[in-house]
Amino acid sequence: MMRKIFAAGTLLAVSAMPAAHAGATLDAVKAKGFVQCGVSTGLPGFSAANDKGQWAGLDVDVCRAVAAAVFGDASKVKFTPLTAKERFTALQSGEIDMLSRNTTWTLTRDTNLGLNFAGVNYYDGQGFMVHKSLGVKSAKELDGAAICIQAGTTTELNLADYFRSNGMKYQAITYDTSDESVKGFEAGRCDVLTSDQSQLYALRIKLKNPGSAVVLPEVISKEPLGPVVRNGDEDWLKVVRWSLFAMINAEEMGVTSKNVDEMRKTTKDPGKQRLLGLSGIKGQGLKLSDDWSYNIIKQVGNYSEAFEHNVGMGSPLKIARGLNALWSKGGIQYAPPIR
Amino acid sequence: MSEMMQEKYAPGTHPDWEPPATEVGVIGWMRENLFSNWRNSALTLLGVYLVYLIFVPLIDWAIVNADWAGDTRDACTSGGACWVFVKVRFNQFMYGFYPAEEYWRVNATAVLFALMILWLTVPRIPLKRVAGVLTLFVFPIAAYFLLGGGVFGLSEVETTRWGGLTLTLILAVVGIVAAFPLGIILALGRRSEMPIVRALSVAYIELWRGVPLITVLFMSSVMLPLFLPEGVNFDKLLRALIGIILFQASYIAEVVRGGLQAIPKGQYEAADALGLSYGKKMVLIILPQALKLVIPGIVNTFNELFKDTTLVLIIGLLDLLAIIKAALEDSNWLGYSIEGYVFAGAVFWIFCFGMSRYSRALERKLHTGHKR
Amino acid sequence: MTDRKTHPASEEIPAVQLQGVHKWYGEFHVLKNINMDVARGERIVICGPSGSGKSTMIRCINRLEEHQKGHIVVDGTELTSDVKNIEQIRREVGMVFQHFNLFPHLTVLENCTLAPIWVRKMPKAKAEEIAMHFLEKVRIPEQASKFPGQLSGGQQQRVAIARSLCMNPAIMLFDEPTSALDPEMIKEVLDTMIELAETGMTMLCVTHEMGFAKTVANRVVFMDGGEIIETNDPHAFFDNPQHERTQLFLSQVLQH
Amino acid sequence: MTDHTDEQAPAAASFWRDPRKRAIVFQVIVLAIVLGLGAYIFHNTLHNLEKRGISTGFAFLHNEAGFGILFSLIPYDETYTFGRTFLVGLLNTLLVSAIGIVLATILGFIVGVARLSHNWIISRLANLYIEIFRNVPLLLQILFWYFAMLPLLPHPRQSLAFEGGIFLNRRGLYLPAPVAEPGFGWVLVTLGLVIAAVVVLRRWAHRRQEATWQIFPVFWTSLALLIGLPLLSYGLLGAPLDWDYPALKGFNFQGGMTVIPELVALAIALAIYTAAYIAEIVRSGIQSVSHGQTEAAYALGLKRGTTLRLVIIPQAMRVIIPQLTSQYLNLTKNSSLAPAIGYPDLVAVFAGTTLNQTGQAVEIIAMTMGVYLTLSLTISAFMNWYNKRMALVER
Repeated sequence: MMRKIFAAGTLLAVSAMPAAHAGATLDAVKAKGFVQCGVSTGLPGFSAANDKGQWAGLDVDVCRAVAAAVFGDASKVKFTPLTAKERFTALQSGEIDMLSRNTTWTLTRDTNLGLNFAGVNYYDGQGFMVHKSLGVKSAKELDGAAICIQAGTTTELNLADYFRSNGMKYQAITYDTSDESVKGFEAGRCDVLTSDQSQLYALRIKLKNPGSAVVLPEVISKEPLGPVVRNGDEDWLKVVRWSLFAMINAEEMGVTSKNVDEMRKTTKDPGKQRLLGLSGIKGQGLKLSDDWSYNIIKQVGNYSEAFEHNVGMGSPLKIARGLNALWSKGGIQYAPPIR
Repeated sequence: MSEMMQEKYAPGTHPDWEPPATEVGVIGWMRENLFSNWRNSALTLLGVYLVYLIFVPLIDWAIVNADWAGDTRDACTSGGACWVFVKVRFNQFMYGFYPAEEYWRVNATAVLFALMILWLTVPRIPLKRVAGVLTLFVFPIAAYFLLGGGVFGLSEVETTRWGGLTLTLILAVVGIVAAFPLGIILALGRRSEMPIVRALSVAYIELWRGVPLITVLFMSSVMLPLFLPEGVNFDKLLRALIGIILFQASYIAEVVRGGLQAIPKGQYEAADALGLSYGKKMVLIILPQALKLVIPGIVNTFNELFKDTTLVLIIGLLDLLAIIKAALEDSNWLGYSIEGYVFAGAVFWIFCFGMSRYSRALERKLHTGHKR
Repeated sequence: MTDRKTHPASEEIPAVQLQGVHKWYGEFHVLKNINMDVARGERIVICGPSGSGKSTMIRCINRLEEHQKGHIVVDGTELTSDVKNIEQIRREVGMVFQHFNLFPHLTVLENCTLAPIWVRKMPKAKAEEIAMHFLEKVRIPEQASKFPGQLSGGQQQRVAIARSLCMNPAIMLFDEPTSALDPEMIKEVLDTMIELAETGMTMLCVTHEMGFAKTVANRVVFMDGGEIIETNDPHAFFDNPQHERTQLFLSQVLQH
Repeated sequence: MTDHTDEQAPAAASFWRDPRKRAIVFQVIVLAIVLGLGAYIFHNTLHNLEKRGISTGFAFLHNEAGFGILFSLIPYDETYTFGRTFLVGLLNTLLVSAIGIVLATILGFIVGVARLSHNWIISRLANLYIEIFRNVPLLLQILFWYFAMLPLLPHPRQSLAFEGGIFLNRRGLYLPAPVAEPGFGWVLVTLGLVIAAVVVLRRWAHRRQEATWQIFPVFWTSLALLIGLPLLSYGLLGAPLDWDYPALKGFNFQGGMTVIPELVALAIALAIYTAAYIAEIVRSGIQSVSHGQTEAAYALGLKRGTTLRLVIIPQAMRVIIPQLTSQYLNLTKNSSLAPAIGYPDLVAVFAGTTLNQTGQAVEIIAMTMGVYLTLSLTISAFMNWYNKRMALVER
């Protein structure tokens, strides 16, 4: 009774959590006409707002891909900037439809939080950046170093584990945000800056003289980052998962946003035909229109395009593909086939 | 003899009566205020040196050597401040991610608010009580619909797109306005003769005043969802506002209590003797006087809250400082944080300085008003 | 006074009855067994050294102070902790304070119309008409739109009297109305009070103005140490005080 | 109506019209609502915690923390428990607050007096100081002082070396740490005795001055006693103290004591910010002392400084102290901005890292708030006591 009164009293401001049965999210998303996507409040290359207030980045492109698949329009997505602390609550409570915010796929998160990881859009790992002048070549030489960290993730634990297992000592200066940690590093407060490797490259650009620092080769943890959805809604999970896979498959087949129209008209390749929804199961299995994957490639691009444009050589970050190269090119990005 | 003098010269203009040059004009002023003795002179020189030490490099960096033109980072070459970054992002810092074609709604709200404040503060405009009621009850609703849209053909703008200085102002204004009634109730409760009511009020006030706002914001963002029934979830902005309002109410309660204490006992007695009930006594006699007394205190509280809104960045709301920080994550503009922070500092300073000036002027006015 | 209400029992029941009233402030016994009847139309002046309990006594009559023992009956209604009775009695009893206690945020006119409008539920026009009537009585109608802070002390006190009269009270209490005033202003207030007395208003007045007592009072009550020492008509009281404490007090007061 | 008796109590009112009884009913209702709301929130919280599979209780405090903390007053490393991280954070909060309070008070009084200086430039500068630092968010100021200070210090390898094994660089100020050897206890005992003796001496001198008008050089005597006797006992016992000197090993200095720059920057920022408020309080306090007091003091032949110290400030203190208290409380609460520059205070290590590692939001936030609440209540209780004492003495 009291609950009812309370709920009625706060009706204006309250959004009830959508029931998490299969298809509910997809239907709800279609009904409201846009995807509500949780992103980072700011992470160079992954999600950041440009001066026109448009969000851009590798994580953002996953959201846009989903919107393109569902609506045929990559712009039908709204972004909710989230901090690390809030991200899971926001997803659990239905505030957002999907979370695309450099979230590491771990057992605990997959099982205990009522969440489902839809795939991996970036294989990352914790690394170290040092001042070049120290002449350090390997993380093993870092005994006694002062290390700048950004608080609030598993970074601190990985670091402690690594130094303990190698019998080394360190001094950790834990800042609230990445911006402060890189400034601390630049000001010489610490010898080493540790973060996910993708971030180290981004943080390096923030230095007045980016050439004065080097990223060490060691990677001390596995950080597969990917989009997340709520548990118990298979249909929605599959839409998000295959939106990502479509981008990777497109790269593998050499279909880009530039040549996709041409391909669609001319291709005789059965694989490409299936990818572009010209034959095979098309959009039926995902309860989407047949041109869902075409829309993704046309409007967002394939994985390689998104990567290069946001974090790769076409961006200020200039991160090498590394682990994120296709399986066929020495990396581990591998998407199940569309057939 | 003196009569003769007065005949020759108008009163006070006799050449012998003029003050010596060392007492008037620039020199006299300097002697009096800067070099009255050797210690004073030393202090003056020290002061001048300090000014030189601080302001010359500052002006050099911020103005002389700064870059203003252009719209990419390539335009920043001189080594001074790169104001291009602020220029390019200016709208975002002001409006957050509010759609550009809807900026007029934010502006309209701000103008509306400014008009209400003018009405409330300029002594010549009548009907203050009407203005008070409008500001407290009508304006917030109007502002909510104007900014949020979804009615009267206004397109909807979700609260996640509100940001920048707009959000800072919303947080501070709503925080104060909504906390006001609660603060008054608490202040009355603290002065109540009912022991349980008094104890609860004291406990509430001391509890909230005893903890830092940062933990309150933590609580509202992380714990509030746990307090509510399953499936009920507030909008993020509202969650933060609830925390700020509950927190702020305790500060307002203490300010109002000060005002209530300053009302002489005779006012209560006269109201009683006229047969006014408790509620009428408070609403008609005591509160109007007390609230007038506490306006400077309220402005100061507002000032504090305004600065404290910078803390909402820890719960992912993009207020002025947070949106500047977010802009610093744009890979095209990495590394211009000093310009961003200086800009934030300047904006905050202008607002807070203005408010503290106003509150002090008001205090002085109330002070003289009382002597009458 | 215009439309004075006729009280049903106005002839039989005294305006105020105090029976065996005691009051303590913690350990301090302020009022000791006070017994007094005030008839309708009677004008009583209460005097005594400071701290004798005279203010406390009249403040008990409209319940600004609460007595702990005994009975106080005002206008036929007994003062109990009953809120309705208290409100009823306060409506019938006007009070004028030493420090005027005008409401500084309201104009003179608003000071006068506030209670009639909010307590008596009178229409605003009617309340203003009555207020102007009484402001004329106290001879300051031209100040109606000013704020109390703009008036002299004597004017303020006259407004305070008018404010009480606007409630059309059956009884008026005066708690040292002139002791906060400069000498030249005392007279204007006393004149107003004398005029009021001439209308037949029931008045209880705590004052040291012995001249006023001689001209106006039906009875003078002398209090000391929380007790009523002596009650007498003014002539007998001043010319032939019975009690030696009264004699001592009068010798000190009348010296100047 | 003459048959009254003395024992008559005033008649009672009917239940609903008696304000006291109404007050009781009202209070019962208010209490019921508050308790009901509390129970409702409690119920919801338990339900939600269970639903999300979050365990409740304080058992997590015994788990191994597994992360390092930059600076600790008590022994700590990764193998200690979360309970220990709480303690470390708490002590760090207390440390920075205490330093900040001392600095803010000194600076605040200087600026406050400077504000009233007859020297135009000095009073303008003091005013400028107040207006700038009061009106910029503290968070920005903390960031500013930290990142402005760091580049001014040398790199570890070019550390400034001082006499006696003291080094200064960007990692902090390195000092030799005293290591007590057997016998050092006696030096401490001597010190304690000397302090007691000085207290007695001061009282004696005071009484003698009142009785005989002779001024005894208390300050110099006390100083001599305080330094001399413990040194003497230290020497006699054969210098029973060893020093652990910091030394450059690898990247950084190891050993000794370290004052980290985060602590310094935070304390300075807090002090500078709060001093702007204290200066205003001091100014208004001094101005509240009537001008007649100053003139009376001048008439007695006291100099300006002496007047300020002996006549004005003691009287102004009555106005100043209550407001000073609330500034101390504010400073303590504001120290919670520490995580911005990586100072490991309670909010950074406990409500930050520990919360992230354990997810025990309710317990951790409650404990953190409890600490600040206790600190506030303690400081204000102490100040209330002090105020009462002052009020008694002054009257």
